[in-house]
Amino acid sequence: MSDDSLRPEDFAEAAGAAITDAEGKSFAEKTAVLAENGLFGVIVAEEQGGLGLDLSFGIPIVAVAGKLQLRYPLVEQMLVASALAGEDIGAAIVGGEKTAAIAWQGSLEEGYATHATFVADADYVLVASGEGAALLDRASGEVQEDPSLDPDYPQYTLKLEGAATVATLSAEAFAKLKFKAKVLYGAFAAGAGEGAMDRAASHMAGRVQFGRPLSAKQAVRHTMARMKLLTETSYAGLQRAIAQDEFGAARDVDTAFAGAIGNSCFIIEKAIHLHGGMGFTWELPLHCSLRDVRKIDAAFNTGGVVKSIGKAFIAAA
Amino acid sequence: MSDDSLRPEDFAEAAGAAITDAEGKSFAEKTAVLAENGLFGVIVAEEQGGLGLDLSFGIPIVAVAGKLQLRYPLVEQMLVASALAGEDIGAAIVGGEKTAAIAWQGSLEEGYATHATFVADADYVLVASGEGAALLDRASGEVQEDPSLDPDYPQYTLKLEGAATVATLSAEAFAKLKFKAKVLYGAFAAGAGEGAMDRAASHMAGRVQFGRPLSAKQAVRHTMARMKLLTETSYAGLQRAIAQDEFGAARDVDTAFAGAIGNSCFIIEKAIHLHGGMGFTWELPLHCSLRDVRKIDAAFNTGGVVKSIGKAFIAAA
Amino acid sequence: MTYNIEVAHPDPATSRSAYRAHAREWLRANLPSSMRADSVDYKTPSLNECRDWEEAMYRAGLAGMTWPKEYGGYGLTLREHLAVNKEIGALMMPESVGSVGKELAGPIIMAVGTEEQKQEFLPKILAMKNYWCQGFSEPEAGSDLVRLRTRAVEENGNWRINGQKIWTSGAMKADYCLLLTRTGTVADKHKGLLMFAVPMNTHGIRVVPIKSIDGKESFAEVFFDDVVVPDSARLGKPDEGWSAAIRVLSIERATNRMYRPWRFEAELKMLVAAFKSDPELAKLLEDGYYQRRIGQIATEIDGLKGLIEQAVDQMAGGAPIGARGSLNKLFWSETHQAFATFAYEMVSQIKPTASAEALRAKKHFTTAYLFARAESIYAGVSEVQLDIIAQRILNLPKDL
Amino acid sequence: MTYNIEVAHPDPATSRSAYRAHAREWLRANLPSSMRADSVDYKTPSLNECRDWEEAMYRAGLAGMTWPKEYGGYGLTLREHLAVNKEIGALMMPESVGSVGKELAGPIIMAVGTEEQKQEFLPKILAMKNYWCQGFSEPEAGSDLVRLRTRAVEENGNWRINGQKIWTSGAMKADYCLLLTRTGTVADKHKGLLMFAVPMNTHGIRVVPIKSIDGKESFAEVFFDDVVVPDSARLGKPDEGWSAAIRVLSIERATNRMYRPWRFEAELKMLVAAFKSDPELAKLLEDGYYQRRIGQIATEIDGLKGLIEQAVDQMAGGAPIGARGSLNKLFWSETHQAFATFAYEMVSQIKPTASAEALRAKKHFTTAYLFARAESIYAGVSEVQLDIIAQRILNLPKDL
Repeated sequence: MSDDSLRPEDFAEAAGAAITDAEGKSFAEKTAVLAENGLFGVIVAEEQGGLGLDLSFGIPIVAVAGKLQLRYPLVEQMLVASALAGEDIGAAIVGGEKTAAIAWQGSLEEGYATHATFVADADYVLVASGEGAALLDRASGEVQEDPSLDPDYPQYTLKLEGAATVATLSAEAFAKLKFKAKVLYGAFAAGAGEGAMDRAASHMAGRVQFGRPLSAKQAVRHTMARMKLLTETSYAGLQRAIAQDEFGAARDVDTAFAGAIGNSCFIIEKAIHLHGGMGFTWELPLHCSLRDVRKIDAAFNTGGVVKSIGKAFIAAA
Repeated sequence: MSDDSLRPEDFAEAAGAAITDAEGKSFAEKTAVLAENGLFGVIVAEEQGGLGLDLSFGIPIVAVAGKLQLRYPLVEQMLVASALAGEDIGAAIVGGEKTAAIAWQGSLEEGYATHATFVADADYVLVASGEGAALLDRASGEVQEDPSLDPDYPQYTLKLEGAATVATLSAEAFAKLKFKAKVLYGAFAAGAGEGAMDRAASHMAGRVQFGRPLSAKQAVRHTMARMKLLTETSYAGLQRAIAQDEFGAARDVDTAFAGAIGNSCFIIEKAIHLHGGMGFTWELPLHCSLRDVRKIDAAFNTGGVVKSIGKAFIAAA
Repeated sequence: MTYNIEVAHPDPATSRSAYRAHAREWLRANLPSSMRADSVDYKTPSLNECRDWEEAMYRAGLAGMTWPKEYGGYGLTLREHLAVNKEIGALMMPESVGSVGKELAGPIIMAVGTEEQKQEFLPKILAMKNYWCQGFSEPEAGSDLVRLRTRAVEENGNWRINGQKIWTSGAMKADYCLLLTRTGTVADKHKGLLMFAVPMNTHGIRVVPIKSIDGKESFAEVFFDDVVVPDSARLGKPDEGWSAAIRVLSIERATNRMYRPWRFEAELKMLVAAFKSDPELAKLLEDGYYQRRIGQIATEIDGLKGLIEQAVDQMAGGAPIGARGSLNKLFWSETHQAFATFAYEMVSQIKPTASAEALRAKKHFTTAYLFARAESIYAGVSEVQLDIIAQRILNLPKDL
Repeated sequence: MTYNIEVAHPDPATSRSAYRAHAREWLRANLPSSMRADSVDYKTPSLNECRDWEEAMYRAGLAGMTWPKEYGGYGLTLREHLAVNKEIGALMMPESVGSVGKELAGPIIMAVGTEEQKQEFLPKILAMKNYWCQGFSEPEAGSDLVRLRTRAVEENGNWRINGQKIWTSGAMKADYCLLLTRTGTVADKHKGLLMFAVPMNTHGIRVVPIKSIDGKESFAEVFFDDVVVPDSARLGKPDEGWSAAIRVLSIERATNRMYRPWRFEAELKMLVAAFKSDPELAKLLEDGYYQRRIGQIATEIDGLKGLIEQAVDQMAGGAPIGARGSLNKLFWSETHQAFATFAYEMVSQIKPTASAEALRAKKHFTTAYLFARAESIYAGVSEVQLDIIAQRILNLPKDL
C-alpha cells in the first residue's frame, strides 16, 4: 500500500463509508465491519497485516469517525494493534477477533485505573504499569461505571487486584502509544468539532427568523467563522506535530493535542448554542460529540497538559 | 449639605461643569478651579471644610472625571484631604493651596516607592510606612519618571533616602484610605469606560459603510451591548461595596474594584477597536483613558487582587 | 416530611434585617439535608417532596411576598422578596417546581384576569395546589411570534384550539397550561394573539416529553388537537393578554430568580469545600490558576449581586424597569455557563478514591456542566438579550 | 555597520535544511545586539541602520527569494521563503522598513506593470534603494471602496490627481506611493479604479504625519493637490490594476509576514527569560496561573505555525490560496493581541530595582501592548476577516 498516488482523503472517504455502514449495529457487528475495512490496522505495517500507512493518514481517517460520531473504541483498537503489531494479540485486534479498551489514568501498581471507555464490551484493557503498560484480560478485573457524563457510553473505573496480564509494553512502546493517542484523539476531536460545525451551518441556513435565514445574521456568521478557523487550526497543528522540521527533528504533540481538544469543545458548545432549544435535546446528536470529547479531555487532563506545556516553555526559555 | 433632596446626579453634573472648565488649563489653574468647586472636599465633613458627602456621592462625581478624561490627581486629593481632615494640611488640600500625589507601591522602609502619577507638580507624596503611611514633602525625595506607558502623564518612581515626612497616617487610617481609593479609582475607571463607550456609539452611528451606519451591524451592536452591561455592572458593584448588608455588616471592595478595572480595560480596548484606524491615533483621546486606567491597574496589581480574592474565598469556603 | 410552618412572620418595619434573618433561620432549620445538593446525603427529591417543601416555604412567609393578601400573598415589597431570595440562594435547595405559576402565570393573571380567575388560580399557585406550564414557543416560532400557528377559533361561546407547542417545561406534571394562540391566521402577524388558562386534562391534549442533554425530561412538546375550552378559560381579550404578557415578562426577567448570584456563590463554595475535603484535591487549590479563576468568578458573582440589588432599589423607588432584566439574564447566563465549564474541568479530575464530598461534587457539577449548555439559550438566547440591550437601552438602530 | 554579504547562497536542492541553516547561521552571526529588542544593549535603530540591515539580508539571500532572477530575485520557492522567515522570526530584529515595496508594490508591479516598470522598480525595492508607501485608504473609504474619492483625470497624456489618503504608513520616508484612484466619479462605484506609482517628491503632495498610540509617527495623511504624473506612472489599465491588486492582496495576506508565529515565540521567550533573570520576578513563573497562560499561548503559537506551514504546502502543491490568508491574519491578530495584554500585565509589576533584562522587557512589552491595539484593526479589521471566512470559505449567505 505504498502507492504514492493515494491521498489521505481517499482513505478517509473509504473509512467514512465503513463507519456509516457500522452505524446502528451492535458492538460485535461494528467490530466486524471496521475490521473488514482494515481500520484497526491503518498504522500497522503491511507485513503485519495492516495498511502500512503513517499517522498523517490516520488523522483524516479518525477525524471522519469523529465527524460521523462513531461510538466505538476505534482509536484504542488502532493504538493497541500498532503497539502489539507482530504479536498474536496485535494480529487478533487488527483482524477484529479481539478488542481492547484503554484506561488512561491509574496503574496496575495503584490497584485501580480510571478514564476508560467502552470497557464493558472489550476483551482487554490497557493500563499503565511501571514505566510501561500492561494489557489485561478485562474479565479478570472488577469494573465500575460512572455514567454521570455519559449514560450511554460511560466512563469506567477498574479495580485491578488479581488482574491477569496478557501482554506488556515497554516504557518506550508506551510513550510511543501515548504520542499516537494524542494525535488520533486530537483528530477525533477535530472531526467531532467539524461535524458539529457542519450541522450548525445547515441548521442556521434552514432556520428563518424575521424573514431571513439565521446564517445571514452577523453574530451567527462570525461564530461560524471562528469555528472554521479553529477547525483548520486543529488539523494543521496535528499534521505539523507529526512532521519533522527542516533539520529532521521530531516535534512534541502536546500543543496540537491541547489545541484540538480545546477548539473542539468550543466548537461543539457553540454549535449546541446555535441550535437553540434543539441543541439541548437528546435527539439531536451534538451532545454525543460533546460527551465523547469531554471524555478524552478528562482522560488526558487537558488543563494539566496546558500547564505542563507552560512549565516546559519556562524551563527552556 | 445634609439636604436629602440633593441627588448624586446633581453633584455629578456640577462636578462635570467644573471639570470641563478646568480642561486645557495648567496644573495650578486646574487646582484652583476644582478647589473652588469643592471637589477635593467631597468626602470631607462640612465642619472640616468639605461637602460632607459620603462615598455614594463620590462615585458619580469621580466617574464624571473619568468620563471627561480629567488628567489631574483628583482622587489623590480627595483621599489625602479625607485622611488628613481636621489637620492643617488636610484643610490646605481641600482649599487647593496644596496638592498631593500617592505612590501605591514601595515604602519608606524600602527606600523607594513606585506607581505614582502627577508627582512632578504635587507638593506632597503619600507613601506606605510601617503599617500606615507617611506624607512626604515631594521636593525632599528624588523623582524618576517612567514614560513608557504614558509620556504625557508618566508613572514615577521616588527614591526616599532623606525624604521629609510632614504627616503620618495610622494603619487604620491608611486602610480606610485604601478602601476609599479602590472605590474612587474604580469609579474613575468605570467613568472612563463609559466615556469610551459613548464615543464609540456616536462614532458608529455616524460612520456609514455599505449604505448603513456601522451601529446597525450586529457585531458592533453586540459589542456595544456588552460595554453597556459591564458599565452597569461596575457602577452597581461599587455602590454595593460601600453599602452595608441587611445585617449592617460592611462589605469588601476588592471584587468591585477588580471588576471595574477589568471591565473598563475591556470597554476602552473595544472602543479603540471599533474606531478602526482612528482609535489608534493620538488625536482621538481614547488612548488617554486606556493609559490612565492601566496606571491604576498597575498601581494596585489588579491581577494580584483577583488572586487574593480567590485565596480568601478558598480560605473561607 | 413535615415542616415547622407554625412560625411567626416578622414585620419588615421592625428592622432592616428582620425578614432576611427570618428566612435564614427558617430555611436552615427546615431544609432536609437529603434535599441539599451539597450534602453527601443528597437524593434527587420527588415531585411531592419538592411540592411539600415549597408549600412549607410559602406557609413560612417565604413565597408570594409581593402578591396581594386577597390572593394569598403577603402584601410586602420587592425588598423582602430579595431578602428571602438571598437566603434561598445561599442553600443548595432544589429548583422550584412551581415557578411557571409563580413567576409567569400568576403575574399575568393578576394583570389581565377576571376577579373570578384571580380568586380561582392565584391562591392555589402559592399553595402549590396547581402546577402550570408555559405554552408560548412553537417549532417554527421562537422569539419571532409572527410565525406562531396555534389557533383558537370561537365556537358557540367556547374556543376550539389546534396547534403544537414545544419547550414546554414541566408539561408532564402541569395542571394548567398558560397558552398563547392566535385567533386569525399567520398573515395577521402580531395581531389577534390570545392567551388561555387551559386545564391539561382537557380532551385532545397530548404531551410528548423531550429528553434533554442532562438526561432529564424537563421539556415537552404539547399537541392540541381540537381542544375545546369554555370562554372562562380566556385570559384577557385578543391582544390584551399577550401585550400584558410582554410587560409582565419584562418585569419578571428583572425580578425572577433573584437568588441566582447567591446560589452561584453557594455552588462555588460547594466546589471549593469539596476539594478542601480531600487532601490530594486540596493541593489543586494552591495552584495560582485555580485561585485566580475562583477570584474572577467571585468578582462576577458580586457584580451580579450589585445589578440585582440596584434593580430592586430602582424599582422600589418607582423607576420603570425597562429592559434591564436583559442585563441580569445575560450576565448571569454567560458567567454561570463559564463557571460550570470551569467546575466541570475541576471535578473531571476527581478519582473514585476521593472523599464523599468530592464524589458528590463530581456528580453534581458534571450534570451542571451539561445543563449549563441551556443557560445561554432558554428565556431568550444571549444574542436576543444583546439585541435588546443595543436597541432598548442604547437606542442603536435596529439590525436588519 | 558593515555586514558580511560575501556569503555563498546554498542550493535548496542539496538538503531540506540547507536554506534554513544558512538563514539561521547568517542572521545570528550578523544581527547586531543593538538591533535585538531582547538585548539590554538595544537602541531604537535609525532608518539608515534598518535600511543597511535589510539590504545586507537581501545580499545574503534572505529577501526576494521567490522573485524572478531577472528582477533581482533569487528564483526560489515559497518553501525557502518560509525557511528564512522562521529564522527571521526567531530573532527580535526590527520590523522591515521596506515591506510595502516587497509585499505589495513589488508583487502588483510584477502582475500588471510594463517591462520597463518592472526593470525600473523591482530591483531597487529588494536592494532597498526605494521605499514605498501604500495609498489605498481614505477618510471615508476603508474596506468599502465604493466611497473612494481620489480622482485621476487624463490631460494631454498626463494624469492630474486630486484627493486625500489616510493610514499611509511610511509616507514620510517613501520615495513612491502605490496610489489607488478613480477615473470617474463616486457614482461609478467599483468601476474605473486605477493604480499609479507616484514619486513622492512630485509637486502637490503634502504629507501630514499621524501620531499613533505608541507615540510613533508611522502613519500619515497624504494630500494630493493637482498632482500631475506622466502616463508611465500608471500601473495597468483602469480596473486592471485594482483587480490585480485584489488578487495580490489575497495572496499576500497568506504569504506576507510568515515569520509571525516564530517571532511571537521569540517574544514569549524574551518575556519568560526576562522574568527568569531576576530572582524575585522568577517566583511569578512558579504560579500556576502564569504557567497555564504561557502554555495556552505556546499552544496558539504552534497552531499558527501549523496554519502557515499548511498554507505553504498547499500553495507549493499548486492549490489556490483563496481566502485562507484571513484565517492566518485573524488567528494571529487575536492571539497576539491577547498575548500583548498578558505580557503587559506581567511587566507592569516590574520594579525599578529589577534586572536590566527585566527593565528592557518592561519597556518593550508596554509599547507592544499599546501597539497591539492596532493588530485587530490594520490589514482588515477582525470583523472583516470573519465576514470573509463566513462568505468565501463557509459560503454562508451575505450579511445585509
